[in-house]
Amino acid sequence: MAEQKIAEVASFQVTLMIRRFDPETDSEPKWVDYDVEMFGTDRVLDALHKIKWEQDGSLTFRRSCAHGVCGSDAMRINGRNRLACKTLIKDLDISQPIYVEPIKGLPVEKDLIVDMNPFYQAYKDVNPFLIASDKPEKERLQSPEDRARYDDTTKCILCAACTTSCPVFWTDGQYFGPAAIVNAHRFIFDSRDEAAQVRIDILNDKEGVWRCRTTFNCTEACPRGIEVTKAIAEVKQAILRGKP
Amino acid sequence: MEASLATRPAGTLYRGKVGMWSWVLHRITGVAIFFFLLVHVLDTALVRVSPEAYNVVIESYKTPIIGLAELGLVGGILFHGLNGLRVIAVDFWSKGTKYQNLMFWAVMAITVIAVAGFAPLHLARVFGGH
Amino acid sequence: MANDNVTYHSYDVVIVGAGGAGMRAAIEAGPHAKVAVVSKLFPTRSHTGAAQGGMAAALANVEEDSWEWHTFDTVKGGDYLVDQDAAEILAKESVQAVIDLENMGLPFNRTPDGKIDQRRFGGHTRDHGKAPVRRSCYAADRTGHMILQTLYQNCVKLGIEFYNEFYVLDLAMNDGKPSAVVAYELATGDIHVFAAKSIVFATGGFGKIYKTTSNAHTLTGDGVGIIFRKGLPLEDMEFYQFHPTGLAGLGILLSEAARGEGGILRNASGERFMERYAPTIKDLAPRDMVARAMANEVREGRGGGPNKDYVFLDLTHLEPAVIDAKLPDITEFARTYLGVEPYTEPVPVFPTAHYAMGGIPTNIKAEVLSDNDTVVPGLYAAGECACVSVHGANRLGTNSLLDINVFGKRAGRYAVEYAKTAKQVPVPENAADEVLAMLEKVRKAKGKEKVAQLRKELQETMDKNAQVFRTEETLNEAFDKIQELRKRYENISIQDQGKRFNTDLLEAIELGFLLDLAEVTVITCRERRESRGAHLREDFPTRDDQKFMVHSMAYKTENTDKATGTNIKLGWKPVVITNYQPMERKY
Amino acid sequence: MVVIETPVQPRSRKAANWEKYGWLFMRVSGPLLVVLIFTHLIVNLVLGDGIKAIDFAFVAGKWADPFWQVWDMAMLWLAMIHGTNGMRTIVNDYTEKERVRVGLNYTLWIVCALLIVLGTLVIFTFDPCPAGAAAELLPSFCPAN
Ligand SMILES: Cc1cc2nc3c(=O)[nH]c(=O)nc-3n(C[C@H](O)[C@H](O)[C@H](O)COP(=O)(O)OP(=O)(O)OC[C@H]3O[C@@H](n4cnc5c(N)ncnc54)[C@H](O)[C@@H]3O)c2cc1C
Ligand code: HEM
Ligand code: SF4
Ligand code: F3S
Ligand code: FES
Repeated sequence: MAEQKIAEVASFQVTLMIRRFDPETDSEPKWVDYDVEMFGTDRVLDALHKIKWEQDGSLTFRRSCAHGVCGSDAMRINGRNRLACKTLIKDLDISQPIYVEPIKGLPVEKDLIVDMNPFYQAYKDVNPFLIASDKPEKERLQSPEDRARYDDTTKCILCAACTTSCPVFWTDGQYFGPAAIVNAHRFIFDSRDEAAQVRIDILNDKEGVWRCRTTFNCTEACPRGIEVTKAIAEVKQAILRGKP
Repeated sequence: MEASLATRPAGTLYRGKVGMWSWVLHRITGVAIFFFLLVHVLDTALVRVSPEAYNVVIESYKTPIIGLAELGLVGGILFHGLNGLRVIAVDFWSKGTKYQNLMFWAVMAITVIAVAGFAPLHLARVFGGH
Repeated sequence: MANDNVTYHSYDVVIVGAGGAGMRAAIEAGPHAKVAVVSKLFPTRSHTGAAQGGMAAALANVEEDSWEWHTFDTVKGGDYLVDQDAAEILAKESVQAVIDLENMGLPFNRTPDGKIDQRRFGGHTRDHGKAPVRRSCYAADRTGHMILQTLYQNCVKLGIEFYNEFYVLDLAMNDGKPSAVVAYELATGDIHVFAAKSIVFATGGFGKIYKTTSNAHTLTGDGVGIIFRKGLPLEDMEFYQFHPTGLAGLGILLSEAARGEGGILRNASGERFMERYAPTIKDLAPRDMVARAMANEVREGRGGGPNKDYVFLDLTHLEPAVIDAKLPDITEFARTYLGVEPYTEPVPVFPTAHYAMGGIPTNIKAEVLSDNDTVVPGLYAAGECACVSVHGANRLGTNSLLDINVFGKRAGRYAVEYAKTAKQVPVPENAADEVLAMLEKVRKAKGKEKVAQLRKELQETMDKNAQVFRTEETLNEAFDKIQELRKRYENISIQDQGKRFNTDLLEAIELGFLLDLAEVTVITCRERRESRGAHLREDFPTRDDQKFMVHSMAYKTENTDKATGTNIKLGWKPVVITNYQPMERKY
Repeated sequence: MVVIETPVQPRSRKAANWEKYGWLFMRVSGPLLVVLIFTHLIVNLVLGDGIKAIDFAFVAGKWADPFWQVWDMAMLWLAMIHGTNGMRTIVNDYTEKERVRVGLNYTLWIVCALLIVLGTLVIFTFDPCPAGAAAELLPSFCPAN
């Protein structure tokens, strides 16, 4: 079985349309197209590398791990937020050009690179760290059930795919955004944490959870498969209850 | 965030799935209903002016063009109301997020069936003359 | 100071690198001094986040265990090239290191009674090799991710200052003492000089000297390269670990936890071949042995696939629920990248370049050494870039996440201690000049060679000639190729002439470091004429304790060294032995 | 282990905000509106002669019954507040200048209040049989008939 699959790799021609912007020369972003020869196991990141390494060295994007765990290369691929390193070319319709753009709603710095600072700020604003006053000798105990309660939201890699897929975030960039809420969820529902109240207060804000319109773009975009909208709903309920 | 506005590329339309499009529709229908409601309260208030005044205005609701628009409005209200229930389910029911997709299609199906059932009845009355 | 785009900063402690080691140091140092962390990546994008399997500590939460056994396993796993004083510290402080992380909020998997759960991992045994032991503390198969996130969260809590997407390219020394690091700010193209009393290097590994690797694109060994260029030695560079289970053809890692949870390696005929190579602990033998066994199966024609060039990791006998609970990420990798369903199909795997045992030599206080025992005051190194050496000739799985925590913490503590009493070494007037010149040279170069092409050729020759099996001949071939590439490197050019986010320029600079480190690796491999741990010389297939029970120390020299025929001089450093005398390694 | 005593301070809270209540109101009023409006639509547009039958007499006939008076008032209040609050959300989303936002929101709530007052007055001060009106326009129970 497996042998077959790897043998079948054939090469094909694809066109990438990349939204490019060089702050030093351009006043407006523009679409530029590139043709590249790719293989079935290649990912969009490989195509970008191929362009950068063989055709145009000035093409700029972030990347590091190349297998979907570092969160560097969220971008808009064919109109949806994806990690370039997790998007296989063969899963896209290659009879059409593949459209690649920066994620939406954050200031574009150059080509596919955006200024992530507003995103990180929202993250920092929810107190994304354990707050506990006890000083245990050994580990704090936590039952597997309590541990499971927040497992999903510990998977976040801060790639911003969710926040920049959110139509509410696009409107004015002031909304905390799903990623910040996911990271608050991770602590609100951690039985060891004592400051759920503080985070509940923070997210019960004009720009907090109530701005979410349950559009599910975040859930659909999350490369870690986190049920983001569900996490947001759980935080909303925690706020209504006044406790986790 | 001034800088963002200056350098934000127009780009392609985001290809969200039913969650996003249902919200777009919900918003559009919400606004439409709101403006209709403003008008509707005012026209109904004419009953305080005189029966004649009210009847004159209400006659125009029975003209073909407005009659058709009413059909759209009823469809809009149906969608908005049912989708509103879907949104509420997502917010309060622990399985809501899991079934949101299915619920969306249920909303659509009920809306379409209801409008399809209502349309012949209503249009017959509107076009049927007095 | 010719350039007005140079900004000067002053700190007590500057930490280069925001991976696990760097941030652990920052948390230790942060509350007691003015600390900055300078990193070429946003902290949570560091490669510590890719680590999957777990972190070793003899907590004895699920079965009897002791730090002595752990020390022994580490020493034996490292084929006795481990400095045993350091290994003792690693094993002893492991318990506190795990507790620290838990207390900081790390969501470890739990036992039914709420304690940190532990699982098996290669080479970790009870009672000096009797049977596998559950020693690895884990958070599903994203332990590294959780460590990195937890450490970053605590840095946010403490308000640690970060300079992210700043590439450190030089260390400014004054009279043999470190005074500052010089960094290139990616966003603007400006140069920053960070003066500090103590400087900690925590820049991670350099897997990108190989083509097939589990390492990130950004792991180009800049920190190790900078130290080497300063004339300071690098230790044990011939020991590079190949992890047995990389996704075939891609190198993406499938954690050893897969075997810890019961996964089995099979060759094309379905045979559990590890039974032949390590009868007692089979698939859970240390990595060097498993990688070698796999390479051997393939070489002898028992590999699978159209080119018979890989073996299989079989998880099909595990419950899907177990896979989902304990190995969700790596099974997802197999699905995404190879289209293989691990519930029902065996996954094609082959060894992938994974971990540098060698690096910047330090003592147990994480102080960098300028020769076998002289300390460079105020200079520290920790994590994968450093060589303490606790991993010797072959690192045990889960010992690296432990290393970054134990020695990261030590680096932070001793760096602060030093900064409290030391004076700032004056920053040389021309501190930034070398970096400015280097950048200008690359930017202006008008040659014909492409950086990507050279890097590809380098990685291919390293994969072909300096991978699991090595001989004098293959190493010479690699060496000649590197010399050729060095010449061609003089003739490169880059396309991006801009200042902002010029990654084209940086890739060229990174290639320079890769070439340096590949060369050191090949030279040290060539000079170590024995087989030990991860270093397998087919022309010298046995361990030679008589001659080579020593660490190699490679120095960059001005003139060609007679013994190596290159600008690299080799010295040797004795191994610290406390309790465990070298024995033959059998599992 | 370093002990971290003082976490980063939470953001200073702005004046009490009503977002939570607004959000809850949308969700409480929604299901009520479904009942109210859907019934309203069925009674007015589906049953009997539907829209054809709607005229002064029809409305007057309904409002002679306190049940429908209360029904329509509830619908009016809930729909107006629900709709206005929804519009406020939309305005908040799409306006960039603070002054425009505040201006539009004032307008919305003033319009809302006016229409609620107007509508309520109409429902309760309504006389189904105004003196001097043509008898054929009035409901059958009027003395004029
Ligand atoms: C796929 C994978 C799985 C692994 N699994 C395990 C496991 O289960 N258990 C285990 O114990 N070990 C594991 N390891 C090994 C372990 O994860 C690493 O050795 C360890 O995380 C290294 O940490 P570090 O802090 O030294 O470096 P890194 O986390 O790599 O961090 C390096 C930092 O240095 C910065 N940096 C580099 N160069 C520069 C520069 N020039 N200027 C400024 N900053 C710079 C980077 O930005 C980064 O922040 C695994 C490794 C890999 C690749
Ligand atoms: C029929 C019953 C109705 C139900 C169940 C309902 C439900 C809802 C719900 C739950 C919301 C919140 C959506 C969200 O937070 O994402 C909402 C929003 C809204 N509703 Fe209704 N509603 C109904 C009728 C109306 C009416 C009659 C109007 C007009 C007067 C209206 C106008 C709006 C508007 C403008 C919004 C804001 C939309 C947005 O923010 O995108 N709704 N509705
Ligand atoms: S929640 Fe998912 S999409 Fe959002 S930042 Fe985290 S990993 Fe990325
Ligand atoms: S995309 Fe936005 S609207 Fe809510 S469900 Fe996700 S945060
Ligand atoms: S490169 Fe790390 S997530 Fe894609």
